[in-house]
Amino acid sequence: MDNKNILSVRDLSVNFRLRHGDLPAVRNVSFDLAQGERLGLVGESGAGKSVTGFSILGLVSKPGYIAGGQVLFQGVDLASMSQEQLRDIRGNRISMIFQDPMMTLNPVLTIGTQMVETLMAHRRITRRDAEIIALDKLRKVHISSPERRLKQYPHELSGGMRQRIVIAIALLTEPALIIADEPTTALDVTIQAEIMDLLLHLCRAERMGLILITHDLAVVSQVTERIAVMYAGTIVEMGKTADIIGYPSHPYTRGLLAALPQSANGRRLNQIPGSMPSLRSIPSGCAFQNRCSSCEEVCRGSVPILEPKQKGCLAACHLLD
Amino acid sequence: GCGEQKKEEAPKAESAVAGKTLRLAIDADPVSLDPHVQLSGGMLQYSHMVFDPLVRWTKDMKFEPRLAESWEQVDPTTLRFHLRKGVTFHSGNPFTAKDVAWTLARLKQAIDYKGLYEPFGEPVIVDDHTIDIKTVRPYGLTLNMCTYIFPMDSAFYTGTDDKGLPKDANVKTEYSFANGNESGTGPFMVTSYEPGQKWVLKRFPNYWDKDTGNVSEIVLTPITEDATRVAALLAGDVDWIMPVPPQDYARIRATEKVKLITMPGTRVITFQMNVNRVEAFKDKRVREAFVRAVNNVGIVQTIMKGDATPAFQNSPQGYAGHIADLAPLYDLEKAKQLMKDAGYEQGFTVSMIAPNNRYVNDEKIAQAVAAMLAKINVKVELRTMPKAQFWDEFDAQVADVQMIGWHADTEDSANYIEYLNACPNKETGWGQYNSANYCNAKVDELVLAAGGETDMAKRAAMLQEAERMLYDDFAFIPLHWQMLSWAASNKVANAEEIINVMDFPYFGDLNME
Amino acid sequence: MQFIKRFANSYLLFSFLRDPVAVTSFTVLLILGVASFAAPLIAPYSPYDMHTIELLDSEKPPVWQPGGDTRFVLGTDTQGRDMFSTMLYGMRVSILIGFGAVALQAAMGIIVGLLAGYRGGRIDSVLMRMADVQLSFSTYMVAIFFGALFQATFGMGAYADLAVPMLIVVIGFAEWPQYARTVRASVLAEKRKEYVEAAKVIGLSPTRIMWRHILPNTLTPVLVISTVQVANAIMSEAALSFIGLGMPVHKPSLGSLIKAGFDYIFSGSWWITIFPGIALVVLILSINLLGDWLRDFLNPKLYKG
Amino acid sequence: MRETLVSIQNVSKHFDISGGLLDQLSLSGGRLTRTRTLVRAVNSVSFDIRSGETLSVVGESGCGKSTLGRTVLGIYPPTDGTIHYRGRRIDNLPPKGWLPYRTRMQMVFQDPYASLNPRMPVRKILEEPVRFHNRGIKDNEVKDRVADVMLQVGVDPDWADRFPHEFSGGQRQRISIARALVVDPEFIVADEPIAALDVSIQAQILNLLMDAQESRGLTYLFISHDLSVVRHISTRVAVMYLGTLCELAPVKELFDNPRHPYTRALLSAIPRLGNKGFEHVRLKGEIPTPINLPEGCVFHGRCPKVHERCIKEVPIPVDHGGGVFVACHAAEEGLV
Amino acid sequence: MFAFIIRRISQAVLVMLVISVIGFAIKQNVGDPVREITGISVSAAEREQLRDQLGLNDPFPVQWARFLGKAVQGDLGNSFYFKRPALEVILSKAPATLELVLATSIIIVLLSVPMGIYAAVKPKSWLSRLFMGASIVGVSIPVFLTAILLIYIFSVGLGWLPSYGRGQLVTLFPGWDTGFLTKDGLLHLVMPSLALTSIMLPLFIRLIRAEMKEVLESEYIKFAIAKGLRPWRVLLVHGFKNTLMPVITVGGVQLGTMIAFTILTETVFQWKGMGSMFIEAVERADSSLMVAYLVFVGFVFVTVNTVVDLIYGLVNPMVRVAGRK
Ligand SMILES: Nc1ncnc2c1ncn2[C@@H]1O[C@H](COP(=O)(O)OP(=O)(O)OP(=O)(O)O)[C@@H](O)[C@H]1O
Ligand SMILES: Nc1ncnc2c1ncn2[C@@H]1O[C@H](COP(=O)(O)OP(=O)(O)OP(=O)(O)O)[C@@H](O)[C@H]1O
Ligand SMILES: [Mg+2]
Ligand SMILES: [Mg+2]
Repeated sequence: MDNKNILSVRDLSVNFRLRHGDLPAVRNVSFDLAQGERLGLVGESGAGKSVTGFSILGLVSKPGYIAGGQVLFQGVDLASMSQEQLRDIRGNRISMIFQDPMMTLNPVLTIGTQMVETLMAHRRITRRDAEIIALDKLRKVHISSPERRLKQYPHELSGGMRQRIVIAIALLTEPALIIADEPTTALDVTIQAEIMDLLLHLCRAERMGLILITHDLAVVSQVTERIAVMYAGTIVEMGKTADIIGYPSHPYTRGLLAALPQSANGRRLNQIPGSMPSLRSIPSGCAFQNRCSSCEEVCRGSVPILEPKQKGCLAACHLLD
Repeated sequence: GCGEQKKEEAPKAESAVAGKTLRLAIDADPVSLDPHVQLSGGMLQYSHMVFDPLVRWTKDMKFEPRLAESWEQVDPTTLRFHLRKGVTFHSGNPFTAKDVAWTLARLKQAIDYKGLYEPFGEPVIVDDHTIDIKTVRPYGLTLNMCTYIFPMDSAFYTGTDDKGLPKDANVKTEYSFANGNESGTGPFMVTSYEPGQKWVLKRFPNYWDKDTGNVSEIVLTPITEDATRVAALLAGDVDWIMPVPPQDYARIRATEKVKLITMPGTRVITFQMNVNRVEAFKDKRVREAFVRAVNNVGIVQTIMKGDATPAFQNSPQGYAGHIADLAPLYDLEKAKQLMKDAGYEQGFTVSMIAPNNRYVNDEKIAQAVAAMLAKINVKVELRTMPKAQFWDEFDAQVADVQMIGWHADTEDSANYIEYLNACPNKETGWGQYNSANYCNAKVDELVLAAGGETDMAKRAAMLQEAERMLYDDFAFIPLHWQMLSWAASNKVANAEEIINVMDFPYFGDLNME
Repeated sequence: MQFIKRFANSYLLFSFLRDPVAVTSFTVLLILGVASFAAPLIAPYSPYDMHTIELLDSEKPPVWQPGGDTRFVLGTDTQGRDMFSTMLYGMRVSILIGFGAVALQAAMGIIVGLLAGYRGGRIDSVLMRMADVQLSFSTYMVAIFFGALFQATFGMGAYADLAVPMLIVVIGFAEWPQYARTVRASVLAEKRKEYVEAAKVIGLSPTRIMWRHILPNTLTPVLVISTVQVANAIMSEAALSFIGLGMPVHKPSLGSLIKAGFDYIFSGSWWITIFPGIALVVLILSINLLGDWLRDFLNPKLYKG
Repeated sequence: MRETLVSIQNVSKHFDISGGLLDQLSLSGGRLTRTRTLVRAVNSVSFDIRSGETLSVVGESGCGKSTLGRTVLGIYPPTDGTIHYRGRRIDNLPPKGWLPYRTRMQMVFQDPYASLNPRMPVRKILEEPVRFHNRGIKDNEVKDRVADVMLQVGVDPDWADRFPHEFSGGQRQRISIARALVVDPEFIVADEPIAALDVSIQAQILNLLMDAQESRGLTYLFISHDLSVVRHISTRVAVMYLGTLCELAPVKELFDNPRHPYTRALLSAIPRLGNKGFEHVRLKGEIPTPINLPEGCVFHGRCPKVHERCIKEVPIPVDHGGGVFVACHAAEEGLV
Repeated sequence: MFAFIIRRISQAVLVMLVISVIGFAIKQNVGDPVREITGISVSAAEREQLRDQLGLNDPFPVQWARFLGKAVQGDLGNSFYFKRPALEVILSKAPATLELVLATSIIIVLLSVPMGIYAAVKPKSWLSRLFMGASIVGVSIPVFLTAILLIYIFSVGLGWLPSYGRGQLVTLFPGWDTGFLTKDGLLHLVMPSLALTSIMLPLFIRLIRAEMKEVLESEYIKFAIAKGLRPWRVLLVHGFKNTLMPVITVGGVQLGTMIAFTILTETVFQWKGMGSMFIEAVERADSSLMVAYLVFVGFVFVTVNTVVDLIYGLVNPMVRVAGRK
């Protein structure tokens, strides 16, 4: 494969072991990420975006397990690593940013502690030096009077500030890749704009890869270079941002874009009927078949695979050729 | 802070050097160091350890000289005592007749004793070691009462303490000098005490009686819980326990390293049938039926495990009023017949109260009696309660049938009848515990007369007659005399010799291996 | 009918049947409960019937021991009462008190918790201060207080007859704050939910919203703590009886049976205390196990007050 | 112009969160002082809602949108100001007096999971308001009415006996709307009714709301922070900041020509499909809490156009013509 | 802070007022102390006189007012039995109870923390199941039964451990004799503290497990793992520190329960602390001591809970800044 790719996810499947059997949350997901590239992962709630993001670092929580596939990071397969080995990667080569900054920071530890411990887990470094690095990163994310912040507790800060601190923590070890799982959904638009702006600039400046997980197509389109659209556990379409936004090919992507209220003129919005099937009862064949207006026999028969369609996009649909 | 840690000498380590330690567990410890603060078994046990009486009872209810070497009846109201010479108090003061007079005067002031010493007049000091004890009228129990005269160190107890309070004050509920300090002539001195927790008594080195026991130290621990007390003995944590719960007699008897000593006691357990509350009790046949329905021999055998003496009268054996040949009364058929005759074939309902922590197995006995009365169709509403609440209820006579146990402070038959069976009389105080309201003038007369009688044989005859009257009249439901019991480890050599029917073992005489 | 169907198909039943511990403890509990309430039918003797009690039968060991009597399978106590019968009756008293006390606790706690949580403000602070004060005394303290008080006010006379209701009141009273706090906490959580607002917008009265809408949603934690509380109540009763403030010996509960036998444990008559002891432990254990399962199943985040 | 349905005048809503008397007391400088802590959630807001229109309220989290909506519906009594419904004053009515208005004014909530009572089957949820407001109504009538509404919102009436947890989020929101519609209201406060829903479902619910408005002639007070949605469905838009009204304008006017500096910042921050990067108006500082409201214009601490007057003087909404009201000194002085 | 202190003080005062009233009501009824301090043959008149002297014949409110008046000056009355001020008696018994509670608490802390954490981290392992099973059996056995069984097995049966009392004591400083410093004292401590532990430990294991489980599911734990921290740091620093708060709160409330359980434990083991003193005082109708004990325990309870709340504030930064809600 292309050696420029720092991350290659190959046929990744993640299941949740539940009382009534396994629940396939992510099915055969594959994508690549080049050095410094920004990829957006979009889709509805429950589409498997977060699980995909978490499984890269082996973080899927308890009943979940990686049922198959590889996660090649700089050529090594993370999916087959032990937790102990993964610890060297986590927070070091790959950092994560979570959705809710209220919940991500430990309420009983100071910001300083939570930053320093990350550095000390990965570098042979004194506390003093770790603090100096921490201060530097806090400045990078435009936190005012960073010295004071180190001694503060999370609840003493506003939501936007907290999320910037989470980003600062992610930057501490100068990772090659940041996975951001809905980093702004809990925040207001004005703050969202700030945070996204910050992330974008940092990634550009430090040549860090970014996987941005969100359900907001607009946000993704402003930040990332490529977009992967997920539906019911699989990627249904992937391609350059401008292509996906401008010329969506998969019916789901098209429907999604059409459903967005974009102007004051159209009264009725284009709606996709029904809702995403529960993972327990994904229909055989194309998962989107029941909501697709142009569903045909072939869609019920076999699962469409993700393959290049017109305009260089990859799409998983039987009806496009 | 705790910078300077003063290590208290460990009792065990010390005793190994100095001699024998007796670890003693009692159900309740003495309430004070002042022997006059309360008249109770515990205080008398204490008094015999720390003080010496003028005379004391022997095991077979004879008088044994202690601080009085000898005595003679000078006239019907005067008893002359020749006191032992060379005796010193724990304080070092010499013991003289003055101390006896002082002690007697104090006894006459003490709430618990003033009644008992009411017949006593001013004593006359003849010389340092001779004293005449006077009574205001001829009195048959003068010597009995002298067993309660434990001479106290008059010099030691005179004056005021550092709080400015008189040292001789006899105070029941608060601090007093005498409550916290002692100076007696007895075999042991109190070296430390924490009420309810632990007492340490050391041998008094100048004790006058040289050829006696070898115990050099007593560590007394109160253990209220019966089972725990027994367990402590069995586990070897203590050497001597008293009392022993009857249910554990068998086990202790069966255990190698410990021994059980029992002795028929003098505390009689009875039920009183209140004639004022239940009309039927005025009918002698009903009373008889009740008495006959109760299988007190059975109770002794089962609940008391045979370790009690079935009673048909108040006075135990050895007491003047005791009648040796009274027949057992239990006869269920006859009882039923009597009920029928009295017109109560269908029975009736009575209320009954009993304490649940005062006498041995009190609650179970009451239950058993209730069950027995059920057989003659008497429905018993039984309530049992802790002794703290019992006495008020008893005095208020809240129930038709009430349990009471009695031990004569004077070790004499008259005392039982005076308190339990005499016609209630507020002025004389007689019949204070007669919740049956039973009243038989003849009995009262006999007992009153016996009080002034100094001829012991005549006196006994009068008391026996009174007892027989009560027996014939079915005045109360007699149950049994409680067994006294002690248990000791085999380290204790002469346990049998030091115990007595009054339940104050003479630990001064104890020998240990 | 539909309810039964719903229940039969429910996940509750399904997961219950799949958990052997739950099934076993439920069965045991059911047997104990039925046996004790059918005691007059099952028990060979009645410990309340003085006529049948023979003192001479006392302290008979269980049948399999030397000296055992076939009439008394588990032996007799010091009064000659059949242990088996006495235990059945005793268990009935224990269960009655346990459930009665919890019913009382729950009723008081729910009313107070609901009022405090829903009304808030002054009522809330007054009620919760009361609960704080009440909690400052532990159950045993309260029970000792009231036990002594009851004994004293009603005199011992009525005591034996009143002992059961008294213990129910005492134990019930001692623990209502547990419920009040739990209910209040969940009311506070529920109150903020939008369905309550929806009910307000409909125009329903506060009382109706409280009882019809909020209350049913607070019952899950109530159910969960109830199992623990029943076990605790039975245990409290036993402890009270053990220190002499509970059931009188002639109307025994398991606790007073244990107490009555305690003095005999070293003398070899172990069955007088051990059998009721086992019965008590099995009873409490099965309730606790069942409660554990229920908690795991319902898994409500028990609101901390 | 259409008639005014709801008229809100100088409405303020303050919450006293100082707790009991004890919590209000504090020792300062050796003296006992009593301080009350007020959350000034809504401060002197005035506007009219006209019959048949959709008036949207936008603003950032905590700016008092929901509080305003609830105050209008009488869930919170206003601290100050008056509310009229069809010319009748309603804010001071006793609970009984509110009853007739309960069928006219209804509400749809944000969280489809919390807005339905989990212990009630859908039938009960929908029937309760009907029965409550129509004493003695016949059973079939209730059933029919509920079935009608269910059909209208697109939920199969056969499912009425199910409990809320058996439905998906979108369906629950439909049921929630059905509950509002079942009493046949004319005015609905929709408090972020789509914020918790997925994009594809959002469109369904928005369509449903718009259809219902059309067929029943409803008036909406639509609360949202999603500006693109607001732009899509509103007739007029009110922008709030820290409990005060910044700007009120017809939707087109507001989006094409925002006048208040805050409105501008807000609009510039909306993510737009296909834009590269962010060119939003950066605001300095953080949103103050409504507990310590700044003096003067509440926005002055963050405003790029701030000048002296803003710090001292509270701006009042000024008519800029064309139905545009702006509360800003700078806009008033033509500096924007 | 100010409100917190005032509230606590007023709560303490209220608690103690209530206790004193109830205590007094019982005192009136628990029995006649005069009976207990006089011999049985003392005449009724003498007794009445003594009762007058002790003020026991005054009406309830008078007695109560007198009690309050003195209590304000720190005088809780005089124990009839000990013939000393009740407070003094209680203080002299307090070390025994405190040592028992302390030993128990130490065992509980040492065991419940690792066991609770383990059971939360590995809920399915057999060891966790064992812990949880044992703990549920533990709470199901009444403390007095446990105590009896312990004595039966270890003292009477095996003879390994002393059956009663505190054993050999060493004076730590005047007023405090400790059993912690001698082998004998420690041996005596084993069974009573085990009995007490058996009922309290399960509670804490379950609490810690439940809290820990909840915390482990939180986002910040996930974040801590994602930062690549070592597992022990994630568990102890990030997980347990957050678990600590509810545990501390419950711990404070449980102290009341523990004190109540000491009554039973001390009675069975004849541990001469406040608990057995109280039971004995009830038996002896030593009413002043009873009331004093109840008031004292109420005071201890309120104090401990206040301290717990203060500690809570130290651990939980949110409380520290905001002041208690
Ligand atoms: N711990 C878990 N146990 C069981 N199922 C889980 C668990 N976590 C996730 N799932 C399932 O995996 C599926 C995908 O979840 P995921 O969190 O990846 O969705 P998402 O696309 O991130 O959605 P959202 O936008 O809501 O975050 C969901 O259907 C969910 O039910
Ligand atoms: N019942 C209440 N008691 C105290 N404060 C309240 C209450 N309700 C709301 N507030 C406060 O009032 C302010 C405005 O709240 P409101 O819910 O109206 O904001 P909002 O604009 O709806 O925010 P969001 O977008 O988050 O829903 C907030 O600071 C909130 O904390
Ligand atoms: Mg997600
Ligand atoms: Mg809101």
